[in-house]
Amino acid sequence: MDAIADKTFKTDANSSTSHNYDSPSLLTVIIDTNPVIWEQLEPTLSFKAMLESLTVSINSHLALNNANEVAVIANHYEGAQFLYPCHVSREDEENQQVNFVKTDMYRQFRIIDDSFLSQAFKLFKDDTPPTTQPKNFLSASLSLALAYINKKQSHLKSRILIMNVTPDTHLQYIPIMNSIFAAEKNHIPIDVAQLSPHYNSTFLQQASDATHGVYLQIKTHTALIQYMMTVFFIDLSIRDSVIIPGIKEIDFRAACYVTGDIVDVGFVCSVCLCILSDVSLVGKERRCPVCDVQFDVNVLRKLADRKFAALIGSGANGESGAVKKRKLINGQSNGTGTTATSATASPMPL
Amino acid sequence: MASNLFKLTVNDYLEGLPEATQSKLYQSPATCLAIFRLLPNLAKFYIMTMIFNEKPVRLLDLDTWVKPQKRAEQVEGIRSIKSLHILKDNGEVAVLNPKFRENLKNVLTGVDIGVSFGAPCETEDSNKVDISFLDTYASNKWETILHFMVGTELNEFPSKGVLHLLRHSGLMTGGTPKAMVITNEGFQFLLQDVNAQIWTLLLQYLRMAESLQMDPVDVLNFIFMLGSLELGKDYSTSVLSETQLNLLRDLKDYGLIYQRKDSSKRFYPTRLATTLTSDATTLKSASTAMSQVIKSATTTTTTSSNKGNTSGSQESSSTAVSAASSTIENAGSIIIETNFKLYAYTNSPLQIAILNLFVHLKSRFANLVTGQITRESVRKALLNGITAEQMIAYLETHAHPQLRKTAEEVYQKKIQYDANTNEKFHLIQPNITDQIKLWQLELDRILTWDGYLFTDFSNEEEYQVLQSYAEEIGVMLWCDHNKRKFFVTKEGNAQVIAYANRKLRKGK
Amino acid sequence: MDDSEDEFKSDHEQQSSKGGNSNTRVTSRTRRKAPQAELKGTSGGYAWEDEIQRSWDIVKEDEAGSLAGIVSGLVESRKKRVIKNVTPFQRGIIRNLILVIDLSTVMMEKDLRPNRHALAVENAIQFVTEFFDQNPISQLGIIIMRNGLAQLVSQVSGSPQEHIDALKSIKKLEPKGDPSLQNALEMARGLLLHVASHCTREILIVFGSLLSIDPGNIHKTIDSLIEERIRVQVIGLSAQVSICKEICKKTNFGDETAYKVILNEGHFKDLLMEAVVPLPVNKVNKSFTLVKMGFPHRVSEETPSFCSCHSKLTYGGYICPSCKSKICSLPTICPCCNIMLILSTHLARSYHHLIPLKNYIEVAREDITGEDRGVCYSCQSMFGTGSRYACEDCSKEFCIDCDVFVHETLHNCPGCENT
Amino acid sequence: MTRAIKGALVECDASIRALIVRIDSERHDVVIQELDETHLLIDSNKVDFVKAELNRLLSKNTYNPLDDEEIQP
Repeated sequence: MDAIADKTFKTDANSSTSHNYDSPSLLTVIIDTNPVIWEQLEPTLSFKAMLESLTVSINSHLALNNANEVAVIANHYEGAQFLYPCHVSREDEENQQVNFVKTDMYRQFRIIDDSFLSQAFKLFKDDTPPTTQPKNFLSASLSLALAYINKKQSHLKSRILIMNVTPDTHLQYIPIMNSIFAAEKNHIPIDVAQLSPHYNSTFLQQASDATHGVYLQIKTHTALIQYMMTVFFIDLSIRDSVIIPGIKEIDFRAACYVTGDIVDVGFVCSVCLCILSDVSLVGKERRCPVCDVQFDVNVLRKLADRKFAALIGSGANGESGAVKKRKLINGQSNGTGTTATSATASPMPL
Repeated sequence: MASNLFKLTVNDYLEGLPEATQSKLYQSPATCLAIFRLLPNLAKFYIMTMIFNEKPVRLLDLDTWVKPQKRAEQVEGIRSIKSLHILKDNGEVAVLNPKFRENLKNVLTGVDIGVSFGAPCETEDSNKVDISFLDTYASNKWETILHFMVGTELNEFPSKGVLHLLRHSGLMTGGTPKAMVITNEGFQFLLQDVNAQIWTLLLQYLRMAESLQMDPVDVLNFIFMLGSLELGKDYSTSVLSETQLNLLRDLKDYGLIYQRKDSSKRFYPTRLATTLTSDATTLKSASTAMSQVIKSATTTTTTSSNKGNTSGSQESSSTAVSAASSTIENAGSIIIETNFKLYAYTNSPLQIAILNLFVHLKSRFANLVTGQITRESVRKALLNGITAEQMIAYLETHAHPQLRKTAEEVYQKKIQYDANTNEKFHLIQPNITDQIKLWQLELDRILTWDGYLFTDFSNEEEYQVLQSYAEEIGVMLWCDHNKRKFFVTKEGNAQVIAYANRKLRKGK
Repeated sequence: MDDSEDEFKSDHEQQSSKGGNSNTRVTSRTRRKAPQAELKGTSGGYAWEDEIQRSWDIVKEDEAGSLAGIVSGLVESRKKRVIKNVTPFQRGIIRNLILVIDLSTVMMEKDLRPNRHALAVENAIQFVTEFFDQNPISQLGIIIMRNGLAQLVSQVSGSPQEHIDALKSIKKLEPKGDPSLQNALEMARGLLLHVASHCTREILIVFGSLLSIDPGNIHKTIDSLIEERIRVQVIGLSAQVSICKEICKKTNFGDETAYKVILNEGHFKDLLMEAVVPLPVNKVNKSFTLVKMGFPHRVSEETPSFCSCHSKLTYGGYICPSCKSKICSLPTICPCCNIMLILSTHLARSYHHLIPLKNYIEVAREDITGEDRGVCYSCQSMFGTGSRYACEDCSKEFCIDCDVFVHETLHNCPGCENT
Repeated sequence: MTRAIKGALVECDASIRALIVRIDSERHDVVIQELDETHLLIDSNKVDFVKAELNRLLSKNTYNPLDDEEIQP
């Protein structure tokens, strides 16, 4: 029977390989709508031109599979908000006469394009340009996107695409990081299109790296649509088979909690893990500016001045007694402990 | 997944068409989009990268985009677009079929589409019908056909055209409607999802149409257009060709289209039609259309409150929402436990009838039937010609979302703990699938061939001569050199005997 | 859980005969009865005297014969379970934990499915994954107690894969002999000895047995544990054992909750998962410092070069920001300049322990007025008949799915982020 | 003298072979020759009978969960 059985069970192996032949997916686009930055970019890439390319790309995503879905979120300077899906109130409904896309467009595309373009249009229509420095609501946008995806993920594979122009400064570090982990945990790749040719975003690089997404800085804006089609609108099911451009060098620097500066060497509080760019930030009180614990004076001094640290190293009062006792215990037990002194004398070898 | 099945069959059909016919098909933007959706993923990717690229692409580049270990998929992708003549190459560079490229580009940008996606009626229909009506209509029509196939007592039979097609496609046999019985293919047909079923019939129809001198381009264009129409909207028949009008009349019999009167100048596509080119997830089985009716009935009551001023956008957004929610509802209904007990959340007599083909059903509640897969029930199905594979496929495509979710979680965990595990994804517990397969094997515990055993050879030489001759002409099934015995088939026996007579007599 | 005297004796004898022939170092035995009060069930009697609660008992149809209310109630109750304590603690985030698993004969018991040993190892694997997910800059080591000996199966390291591989290998190992708490604790002590003072030192014991066979006086070991500020947590698989309670109480500054006994399989897993969350820093255990850390950047190279950690030729790696040497993996300590190198993302993964998100408050039914039922702020789905939850700070309303997601995975309130 | 015996060749696994031999042991008119571990020569008219008999014997060895329950009305 084995011979017969083998036949039946082998056919099974072949058929199951096509498991993810074509599964529908959800694409969540986060558009950076910071008007100040867009104004700066105007000579090479206008916001309108970007929207046009994006619309066509979204259509192409929908064209891949009938069951594909999209969501569009605007990362506006007044806060993140959904552009699509969006629940339009009655009054807005009446005000809206403009058709943004041709009426004979394929209806599945038309409904979505119309909705999100009109919402985007509204954002800019009744806005006076901000007088103060606009805030960056990327963390809010990401949170909304992730919550939306979480709801949908039961039956759709999902990914996030961020069209970013704003620089990293003034980003809330912790919420962004939390969002990245949530995305990582739920296996949602974050793709980033950095449209500004002038700078790269450290955090978004980290985001796409951690979630196995694509990060690409687009410098030539004339071929934006081609970039979108070849790099960012690759269906999830063929991510494994297509060679996707990756960034060779990723900056994993972190932001200082107090000054917001981005640093490559920092001082980390052992209790709250906050990152400080300089020892002097703890001040005279020797307290952590975030969690308010008091640091050991010796350690601080050591960090500030390594030469001085050598002098006071032996005088770690109170600690020395503990060391002696520990040695005694080591003698009693089977002697696995090595040098207890080195461990306690300098908590962090420098 | 079963959805691939219909894609494969439709693709096979399209690929088999002559190039001239294919080029004619690409004249219609709607058809371009529909064909695009049927392609394998990598083929879609190639088309997308080339569609906005004015320059031809070097063939070598096509290779470099794909990881070497996925070569097989790439070859398959390129083969499919080449045989559809969408991709052309001269050995060095590749270009897309200009017409196809132009039209697909137009679809994406919304320019120059014309009436390819149907011509909505300009005037208001005085006898307007709503979506729930269309759903009931469609599911009635379609389920009547399926019920007829499973042999339920019916008040009315499907139309003559339908019966003819059922006979023609070999799903049923018999002369009069009463005498028609389902064939093994028919049983297998029942286990497919609706999309695959409709396409099976449509492809049969196409083959028939060709012999009736109908232009397949016209027919296909119309079918693909139907797939892109909006549910609940009325469309004008004025832009249709003569062939398409004929087709329209026939498709009414299957519930794909609703027309109030035969002479009416407007028609409504039903859900069966609008999901023609979509994935199976949109509509799993006809029975779900029923629950759709119940669902939409409740939603219409809620939306009726603000029906005062329905502007276009609101209506469409609400349908989009309801369509999205329905995909969740329709995802599946069967839960199967490792102890072979089966629970199906359905009240459709049809689905119950289909389940009854291979499940021992025990009790039935308002929206639930319970049953058990037993050796006997599976054997009954096997004897009906349903294969184990088909039963498993049915269970998989109709699996309850919760079952799917848990299975995926378990699989994810396994991958996490052991990245290079060679374990495969099991939606249905392997003990169930294996047992069903084993039951199928049980039917074939012995293999038998009629024939003759040659034995009692007087010497080694005689045995050698005859045995090697029998082996040469391929009629030998078994031999034992030590005992000097071999077995030949019934058909080969005469030859071997004749040879033996020639050889051995001569020898004497 | 039967604590009758007869049972105790027979059990005792059985154990001693086994212990006697396999271990000659048997000198002391430690075993106490569990206090009776803790065994009392909800109705005042013993737990086993309670009526059996079947899962379907709670399912009752409402007046209309519908189960919808019950079902949504079940969903709610699932949510209720996850509401956790959100008062910010100072927690020891950089942890050093030794996981001790009992591999004595009692682990062959089949009271947990498939048996205690298989389940314990299975859960331990999940624990390791989760532990490194939540405490990315921490270190872990694994010891087993078998045949009266403590045996190191996985060195203290920060790589989850090594531990998981080690756990997989002990899956095949057959439990044997009796456990020795003292040996295990002493070995763990040795492993934790060189740990820097700003890190926590913890031992987590999965203890299936009811006895411990120790070579010396275990109380001395306990004293030295206290001395070295090593905190011990024990998860008991059968019944409460007094010495375990004593160890936990003494090493956790009088806190008895570090010792827990499982109720069933699910509870076992829950208890292990609880241990994933970093312990609050206790007043006595104070040693706060600033640690200098480097955040390297990743490079990839066309030609391979030597890495400073293994001296192997590799394409690319991470560059230490202070001495510019190349290393292969993070987190680690730079072999050249001794600075601790981590990814900032590793640090950030622990933040939600320190700054927990406030729980949402259920919106009272009466407050939901009007026809317009509104949508969930984060997922845009319409509110159904189910309950909704509001954030106290931004007063945005969320559906139950989003509430759970926000608190369990995201740790950001989408509403508060948006203001 | 060489003979050609008419019959049906049966290929099966050893356990089934044993069962067929047992069926034969009661009647002695089924198996013509036992060829080897996995092959038998049986009377070609008895093929269907053997299959039916095998089914009967194998069914005895299977557990039907429905037997345990109350008989359905």
